[in-house]
Order: sequence, then C-alpha cells, then structure tokens
Amino acid sequence: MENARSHQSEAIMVSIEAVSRSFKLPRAGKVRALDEVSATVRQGEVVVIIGASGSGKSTLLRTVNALERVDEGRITVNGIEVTNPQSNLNRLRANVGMVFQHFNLFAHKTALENIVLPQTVVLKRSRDEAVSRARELLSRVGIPEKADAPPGDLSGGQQQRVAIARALAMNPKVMLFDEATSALDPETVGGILALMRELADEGMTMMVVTHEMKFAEDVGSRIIFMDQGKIVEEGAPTMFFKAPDNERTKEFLNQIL
Amino acid sequence: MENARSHQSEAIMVSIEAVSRSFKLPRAGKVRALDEVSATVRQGEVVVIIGASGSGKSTLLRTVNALERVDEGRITVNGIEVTNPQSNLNRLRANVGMVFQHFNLFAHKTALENIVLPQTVVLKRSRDEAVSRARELLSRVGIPEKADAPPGDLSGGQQQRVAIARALAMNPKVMLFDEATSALDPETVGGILALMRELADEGMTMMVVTHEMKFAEDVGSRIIFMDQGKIVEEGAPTMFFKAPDNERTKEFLNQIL
Amino acid sequence: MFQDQIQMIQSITPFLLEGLWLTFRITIIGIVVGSLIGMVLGTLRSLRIPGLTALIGLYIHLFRGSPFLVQLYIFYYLLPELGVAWLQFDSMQAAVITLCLYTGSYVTEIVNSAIAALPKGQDEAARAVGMTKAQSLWYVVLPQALRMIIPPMSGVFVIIIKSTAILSVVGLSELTRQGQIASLRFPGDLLLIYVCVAALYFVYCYPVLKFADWAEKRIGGVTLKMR
Amino acid sequence: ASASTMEDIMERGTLRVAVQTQGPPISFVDANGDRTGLAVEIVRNMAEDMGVELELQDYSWQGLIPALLSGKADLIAADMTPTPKRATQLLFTEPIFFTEIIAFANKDKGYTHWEDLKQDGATIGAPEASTYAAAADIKLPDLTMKEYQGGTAATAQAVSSGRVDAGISDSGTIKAFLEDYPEFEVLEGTLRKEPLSFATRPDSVHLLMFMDNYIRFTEHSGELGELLDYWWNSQDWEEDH
Amino acid sequence: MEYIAQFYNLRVVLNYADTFLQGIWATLWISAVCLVLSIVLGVLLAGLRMSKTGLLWRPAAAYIQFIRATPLLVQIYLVYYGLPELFGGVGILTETVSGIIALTLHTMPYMAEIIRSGIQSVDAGQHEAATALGLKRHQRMVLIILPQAFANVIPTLLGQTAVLIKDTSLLSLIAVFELMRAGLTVMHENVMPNEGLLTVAVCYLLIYAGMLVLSNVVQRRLHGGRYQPA
Ligand SMILES: Nc1ncnc2c1ncn2[C@@H]1O[C@H](COP(=O)(O)OP(=O)(O)OP(=O)(O)O)[C@@H](O)[C@H]1O
Ligand SMILES: Nc1ncnc2c1ncn2[C@@H]1O[C@H](COP(=O)(O)OP(=O)(O)OP(=O)(O)O)[C@@H](O)[C@H]1O
Ligand SMILES: [Mg+2]
Ligand SMILES: [Mg+2]
Repeated sequence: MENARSHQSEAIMVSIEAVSRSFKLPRAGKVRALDEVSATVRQGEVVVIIGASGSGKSTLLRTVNALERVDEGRITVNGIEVTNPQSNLNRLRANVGMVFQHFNLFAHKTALENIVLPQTVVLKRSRDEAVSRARELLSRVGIPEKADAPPGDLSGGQQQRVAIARALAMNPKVMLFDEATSALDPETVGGILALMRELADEGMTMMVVTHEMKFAEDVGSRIIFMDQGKIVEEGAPTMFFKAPDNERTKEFLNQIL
Repeated sequence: MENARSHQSEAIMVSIEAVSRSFKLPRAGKVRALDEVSATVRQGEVVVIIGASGSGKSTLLRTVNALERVDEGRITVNGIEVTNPQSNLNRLRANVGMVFQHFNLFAHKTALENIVLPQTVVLKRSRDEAVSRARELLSRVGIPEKADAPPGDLSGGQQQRVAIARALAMNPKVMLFDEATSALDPETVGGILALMRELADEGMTMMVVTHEMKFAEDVGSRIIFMDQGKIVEEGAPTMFFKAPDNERTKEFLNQIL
Repeated sequence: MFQDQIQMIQSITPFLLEGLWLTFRITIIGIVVGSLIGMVLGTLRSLRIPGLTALIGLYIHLFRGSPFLVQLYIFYYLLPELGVAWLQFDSMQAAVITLCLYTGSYVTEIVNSAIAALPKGQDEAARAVGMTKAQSLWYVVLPQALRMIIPPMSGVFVIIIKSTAILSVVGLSELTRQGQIASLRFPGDLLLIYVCVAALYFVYCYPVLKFADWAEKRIGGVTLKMR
Repeated sequence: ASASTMEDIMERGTLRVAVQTQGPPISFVDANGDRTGLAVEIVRNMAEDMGVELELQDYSWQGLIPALLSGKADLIAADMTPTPKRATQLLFTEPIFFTEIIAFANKDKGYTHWEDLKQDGATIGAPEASTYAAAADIKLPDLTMKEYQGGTAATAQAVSSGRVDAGISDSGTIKAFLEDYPEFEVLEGTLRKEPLSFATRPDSVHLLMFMDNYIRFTEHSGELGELLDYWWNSQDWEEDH
Repeated sequence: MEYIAQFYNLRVVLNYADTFLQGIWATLWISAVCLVLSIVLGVLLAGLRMSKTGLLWRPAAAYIQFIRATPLLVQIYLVYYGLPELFGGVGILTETVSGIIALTLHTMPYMAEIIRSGIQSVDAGQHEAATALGLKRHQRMVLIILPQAFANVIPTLLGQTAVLIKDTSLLSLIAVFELMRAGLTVMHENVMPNEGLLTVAVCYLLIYAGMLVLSNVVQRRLHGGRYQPA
C-alpha cells in the first residue's frame, strides 16, 4: 500500500479486527451489517469507504467511535480499545471527530455556541478560551460572520462548516465523515469537499464515506469497497478505479460513474 | 433553436408570458421567486431547467399546473389558459403530469391503488379499466411485482417509479419533473434517469428540473438557466455547456461540474 | 370486622352501577356526536376560509377556555330565559348538548392538527393529478388524518368523562353523584365509597386507553396544540 | 309564563319541586333508592292536597337556586334560611320549622361550650355558603373558617379527621351523624336560632300565599307537627329508613 | 340596557370585586405551583416511563394509566380523605396542600407524556452528535435533549396548562377558596347566579386569553429564527 502522501507514517491510528455486527429486522430475520470486517488506518491516511446503500459503511464508521457497539471483534483508536467496556468512551470520543450527513448542529444553540459547548463541557476549557478557539475555527472554515446565527438561519453548506469546526475544536486525532455532502445542494458540495481536502493536506487522519468519486480518487490514500457487510476490495485509488478486481465493484462503479 | 429530436413539432404546448410571483418572507420583506419569466415549450421538447437553490425553478414548474398561482403574467398549456380563473384547472392538471422530489405517493394506498385512484376519481374510468391500465404501467416502469406493496415497503427508486406511473396513467400531454432524482441513492438515480430518457424518446413533452448535467446534456432539447427568479441564459445543450454567455452561468457550471 | 363494609358495598352497588350506566350513555353520545361535529368543523377549519376559520376558532376558544360547569349552567339555565322555543332543554338534553359541543371543540382541534400534520405533498400530489379540493380531502387527506386522530381521542375521552362528574348541577345522578349520595348515607365510609367509584371509572376507561395506546403504537398520533 | 305560576301548576297537573340531596333528615335517598326526608314529605303531602302530581328535581346546592329562577322548578323545598339578602331575590314562606345552630367537636378536644372555641382560637368548619357559616361569622368572628361543599357530611368528616377543631351545624342535622361518629359531642349552647323556609320566585305570589296558607292549615290540623316530631325532633325515622 | 341591568347586576359584582380578585389570585398561584411541580416531576416520570428496565417503566406506566382512567374529582377525594388515613392524621395536609397534591398527581402524567413526546421529537442526530463529541449521558440529556424537547412542546404544554387552570375549579369541592368558589359565594349569598357564574366564566376566559397571547408570543419567538425544530 504505497502512497506518496508526505504526512503518512507507520503509526497505526485505527485498527479494526474481525468486527461483526447484526441488526434484528422489524418483522423477522437479521441483517449482518458488518461481517468480520478488518481494516487498519495509519496516521495521516485518508481512507475512503464506498459501497451501495445498506452495505454497512455507516455502521463501520459508527463502531469506530462506539456510537454502535460490536457483536464480535476488536477496535482500537490511538491505542485505546474502543470495544472494551472498561475504556472511558467519552474521553475517546473527544479524540475522534465525526461529521454527519445531516449536520446535526444543536438546534437550540448559535453557530458559536455549538462549538463552545463541547469544549467547556467535555474538555473543561474556560469559556474565554473556548470562545476564542471557536472564533478561530469559524474563520478557518470560512464563515466568521455567522457566529451568532442559529442553525435554522444557515444554509446546508454553512451548517456543515460549523459541524466540521465543532469537531475540530476537540483537537481530534481522527476525523470520520459519513456522507458529509450528500444532503447538500450541488453548488455547495464543492466548498465542503475543498475544506475536507485542506484538512487532509494538513495531515489529518480521516475515514470518509462518500459518493463523490472524484474526491475519492484525488484525495484518498486508500479506497475500501464494501458490499453486504464485507470489505470486498481495497486498494490505492489509481488501481482501484482503473482496474477493479471484483465483479461487484465493477458493477457499482459502472452504475455510479 | 435547432434540435435533431424527431418528435419535435412546431405546436406550442406550454407558453409562459411575463410571469411574476413574489412570496412574503416570515419576518419582513419579500422575495421575487419569479420575475417576468417568459418561455415556450413545443410539443415533444424536453426543456431542462437548471439554477442554484432558491432561483425559482420549482416555482416556475408549479405555476405551470397552477399548484402555485401567479401575481402577473399568462400561462397556457395545450391552449388552455392556466392563469384564467375561469379555466377548469382540475381538467387541466390531469393533462399535466407532475413528479416530485419526495415522490408523494398516497401513503394509505398500495402502489396499484395509487395509480388506480386518480383514474377512477378524475377520469371516471371504470375500476376494471383503471386496474388494467395501472398494471400495464407498473410493468412499463419495471416493477409489476410491487402492485400490492404499500409505499412504506418500497425503496426510494421504486416509489419514484410508481409516482411516474401514476402521472402517466392520466395520459398527460406534458410531464413536469421537479428534482425527481435528488432524494435517491446514487445507484438508483441511473434507473430513474433511464426511464425519463425513454419517455423523452417516445416523444413526451417534458419540463425537467435537475442537477444531473449529463442528463441535461444528453436528453435536453433546450437548457434554461435561472438565477434569482429570472431566466438568464437559454440554449441548446451543446452551446450551453460549451460556451455559456452569462457570468452567473459560468460560475454555476464551474461549481457543479 | 369487614362485615359492615361488605354489606355497605352490596347496598350501594346497584346505585353506583346505575350511575355508571348514565355516565356511559351520556359520554358515548358526547363522544360520537362531538366527534362528528369535530370532524366537520376541523375539516372546514383546515380549508382556511377567512370568516369561517375565525368563527370556528372562537367556538374552540370559548369552549376550551371556560369550565364545563359554567357552560352547563348557561345551556340549562340561561338559554331558556331567552324564551326561544327550541332552546328549552331538560336536564338530559342540556347535559348532552353541552357535552357534545364541549367534546366537539377538542375534536375540532385534533382533526385540524391531524390535517396540518399531514405532509403537504399528499394534497399537492392529489391536486396535481387533477382532483378537486373536495376530492383530495375525501380520498387522500381525510383517510390519512383520521388514522392519526384515534390515539389523541383517548385524551379527549378522558376529558369528557372527567367533566361529566359535575352533571349533578343540572340534576343528573351520574356515577360521582351516586357516590356522593351514598356517602351521605354512610358518612363513615366515605373513602371506601370513593375507591369503589374510582374502580368503576377505571373499568370503563381502561379498555379505551389500552386501545388508544395500541392504536398509537400502530399508526402514530398527533398532539393537541394551542393556537 | 302566561299566567301565574299557580295557574301553570294546575294546568300542567304537576308541582315541580327542587330539592337538594343533602342528607338526612331534610332530604335524602333511603336504602331502597327512594327520595324522602322532612322537606320531601311536606311537599309530597302538599301536592296530594292540591290534587296534582309531584315532580321532584334533585340538584346539588349549586343548581338549586338557578333551577328555581330559570323556571325549571316552581319552588325550592330545602332548609333555606330566609336572609334579607336572599329575600331581595326570592319569596320565602313563613318559617316552617326552626333550627338551632350548634357547634360540635371531637370529645377528646375537651370543649364543653361553644364559647370555649373563642378562647382557644380554634379553626371551624361549616357547609359551603350556609347560614351556619354566616352565624358563625357573626358569633365567632375571629376564628378561621373553612366552608365545605357536600354539606354537613363533609364538615363532619373534616372534624373527625382533625382538619378543623369544631364544626357548625344545626341541631336537627347533627343528630343523624352522632351514630356514625361516636367520637363527636355537641357543644352546649346555641349560636343562633334560625327559621327555615321554602322559597319561590318573586312573581309567584299566589303560590307563596298558598304555601303560607298550607303551613298554617297543617299546623292547626296537626299534620305538620306529626312530620316534625317524626323527622326533626326525634330519631324515629332512622329505624324506618 | 334595562334588560341587561335586570339580567346582570354590575353594582353587586363590583361590591364583590375583592372576593373575585382573591379568587383569581388563588387560582393563579395554585395553578402556578402545580404547573412547576408537575413539570419537574413529569420529567422524572417521563424518564421512568422511557426506561428500559421493567421495574421502572411498568409502575410508571401503571400510574399514568390509573390517573388517566379516573376522573380528577374522584382523585381529589381520594387524596383529601385518603392521605390522612394513610398517615394517621391531617398534619400539613390542609385543604390547599391536599388540593395541590391531587392536582399535581393528576397533571403530572399528562406533562410526562407531553415531555416524552417532546424528547422523542428531538432528532436522533442531536443525541448522536452529542455522544460523538464525548458528552456524558446526563450532559446530553440536560444540555442538548431537554431544552429542545421543551421548546418543541411548548404549545402543547400551554394547552395542558389551560386545562390545569380550569381544573383548579374542582378544588372548591374541598373548601379551597379559588375563583369558582368566589362565584359560588356571590351566587349563594345574593341568590344571583348570573352575577356569580357569568363573572367567573369571563374571568376564566380572560386567563385563557392571556395564555393564548403568551402562547403566540412564545411560538413567534421560537419560529422567528432563533430556533427551528429539527
Ligand atoms: N439501528 C439499526 N437498526 C436496524 N438495522 C440497521 C440499523 N442500522 C443499520 N441497519 C441495517 O444495517 C445495514 C447496513 O446499514 P448502514 O447504514 O451501515 O449502510 P450504509 O452503507 O451506510 O448505507 P447508506 O448508503 O444508505 O447510508 C442495512 O441493512 C441497515 O438496514
Ligand atoms: N411557499 C413559499 N413561501 C415563501 N417563500 C417561498 C415559497 N416557495 C418558494 N419560496 C421562495 O421563493 C424562492 C424560489 O423558490 P423555489 O423553490 O422556486 O427555488 P428552487 O430553484 O426550486 O430551489 P431548490 O433548488 O432549493 O429547490 C426561494 O427564495 C424560496 O424561499
Ligand atoms: Mg450510511
Ligand atoms: Mg425546488
């Protein structure tokens, strides 16, 4: 797995070992959302996960910061074992930033307060410190003037910028993006992708679920293709898009490109 | 406006003359969603409307079948004046099929009954006739086996197929598509676009709001670009995408492509 | 030791049952007729016809804003004073009419909320295939709205039953009144008598609430809002 | 009303009387579910002597007066005290019987005379809006008073459970409660002696004069005295009901 | 004019202005106390109700059902007559305290159900985002979920408050002096039912109108941009 990205080191940031997770279906039966999935993310890597709807991409991402528990298997993030009930999950989660498809800004707080709240509550920063960091980050994501706007007054793209700033405020070691641009207007998608690209260039370790193949190709260190809860193909973008091995991968790429 | 499409005739199907429509904003002020818009759609033409969010695309479409009234201006569809209060709008609407972003299937009826109901109520067809037409259309859109499924059991793509069948059951003269694929998973988008392409090939007159530029380029007879309630550029796809005149158009195409 | 109590309960049971039967009859009429009133007015209100909406709003607010006791009093004692022939109600008529209107004010609001809670796309889709406003209401909007009103109706049911406890003001001996009468005969057993009364109300209301909970789980409901 | 209330009654053939199911011995429902009591029996006889049917309408205290004023009933047969204020709105008959307003308390409180309540700064209870309450207000002005809906029954319960130190009632009514509450004792002395009357509407003059006449008539015939002895001055009724 | 004067004697009503004001005041403060208590306890009850432990949610659900299935009047009597027997004496359970307890016990389940629906109306994403940021369970509840839940159900809460205010009228049954009792006093002392009860009706309608205005202000505030429910 060779990659030219300069930031990448040998240190393992996320390690996923034979993780399985099933859900009961409403009426009967079970669906195996993750089926003995193993993967490793090194520091500075940008791993892009693609696959059809229902293939388990979101579930995989959510197990990494323990939003979803696993049935079997082991996950460690930065050396802390996520799947161990003894671990301090809240501490761990502050190390892992997550950005959602639907932004999930706290609807009753302004943009600024959205970024301040987790800092003061989780990291116990003083309010002054939290506010100045929040303002810095709002500038960083390009909307310093929206500090006092409630989420309802922001466009989708602006909301997602605040969400990214909020995650960054916790100084995460890894960032997880779950279809961060799927709910946006086509014209605003570009801006968010550009922001994500900047983060990657700065050396942030990232796991990204997306349908934007151009982004995957340009920014990804590695592509993971999932189907029915399994990783069926994995490789560097160039190889992955030019010469996919697997039948399902070919089919999927055909449909989406 | 030359176009090679064989079905296109000189007959004018939809004529929009200097139509304006404003909305009051919640707190204060007004937004001019349509600002003296004029356009013509000939029989067999596929007119694709593109533009940024809030530029008035949906409003334009909705005035054509009088779901939205106009403040000023005149619209005729197939010779009937939509904007005249004396016109029989319900008759007219049956002539204009509309497909929505969020499908809007009748939630309390099965797929089949969704297609049967408007036929029996509006066209006064006998139930037998309506049912056989509905089954025919379900086959046409590729899901004959889903006749008895309630909308909740159908995937997004399948729901949209039923919605298209429902509109076709009324034997419309024009079909309006308002972002018909925006709420779908990337892999199902292709299927619906293919279906729309077939309809176009069969000679259906269509007005299509979409963000799928490839579809616009391949299928559109003509592209209309809207900005802030105005049509700022209009032309055949080849010219439009290759050499846009307007600054805003260039900017928009830059962002979206 | 409990001999006396058992005997007492035996002797008051027929009266309490009689009261329950009266409560039952009146509330059923109130619910059925009130629901019909509510369906019609709730639907009309959702059409947003300028004058009518305000008028129905006034009706809702008057009946929801004042105690049922006062309404009852007005219908039984005050309206007859106007001397209009068809406003001369006996106690049963006054109780039933007031209760129907009172119920109606709540149901109107529920129906109206249910219609408002329905995604706008449903009506739009119906209109877009050429249905008239009335057809859209009848075939698409109401069938879906009616399913949503079943769960909150249980709340209304309870409000209605609660309010019938004061019908003694117009001389009707419903369940609570029978309990009071019994307590006059056995003043020492007041508490026990009210436990019996509560038990009878419970027997009546519980199945209704169970059904509503079941319905809510199956089809979801709307909540009453103050507008 | 077209003519006088009296004419209406005779034409209709029914006398409509509003009563309050307040408890023995004035008006109550007995073990068989029949309505009886002193006031009820008086009007029962009266209707019979008039040669009309009796229609009893049973209201709670709040419904009693509106029922009369709105014409639902021809008269109120209850133990109403004809206070001057009330008499500005209603016509009252001559007093039919008299009652003594007394106080009662739990024996262990150690009161003997109602005046003891004064020294003790006691809390007292009385039926809602009754003349008992009014009398206590005058005789025991400094005491805290609570008025209970549900008549003497509720008041007795309040005394028994210790919510108030003493209750106010009348000599006739309290007798019925002494059996159920053996812990009670009636305090010595009378706060006030009160006349009790039936009432009708201001425009029903003929009916009023008829009732006054009827009271005097039955006084002399001894009928009224018998009823009073049975219901009011003794406990005889308790065995039969 | 003359007809109205005969029908409704304003002079007498004004003589009783003090009585009515005293009644309104009692109605308002008793309602306010019950409102606060039933919301605070309603949050706890909603918490129990939503618990996944049968030992917690079953009793809560049973209590809610019992209250909903019996009329308030009967509940008032049960509290008023029953509690002293349970505790072997009246003690602090005066009429007013009994009344407040009964009304609170009665209103609490309704508030709990409203709050529960409010909590459920908060988008699951809010909870997830808070979790992902590392907020602890109680921090998520207090800082993120409850504020939004309340904002979402304020109109419904106000509607229930209107019911609560009307329900205080039943406390006149146990010798609590409130608005309804004030009207009844006027009616009985003067034999003037119109003056008593119509005045009471107008007072209740005025209180209700105040609530409507409040409700509109709150809703305009919420939807005026500061907060958009998810
Ligand atoms: N909370 C849950 N309860 C039940 N089933 C679930 C749950 N979460 C996920 N699933 C199921 O697990 C499977 C994988 O879901 P997942 O959300 O991970 O897919 P995905 O690849 O993210 O799809 P999408 O592109 O639609 O987001 C699906 O079949 C889904 O229905
Ligand atoms: N019912 C309405 N009430 C108030 N404003 C409205 C309404 N419908 C549309 N608007 C406003 O009119 C303008 C045009 O809206 P329209 O929905 O036509 O845009 P659009 O081009 O379809 O955007 P999108 O791509 O987001 O669907 C917007 O500013 C919008 O906020
Ligand atoms: Mg997903
Ligand atoms: Mg649109």
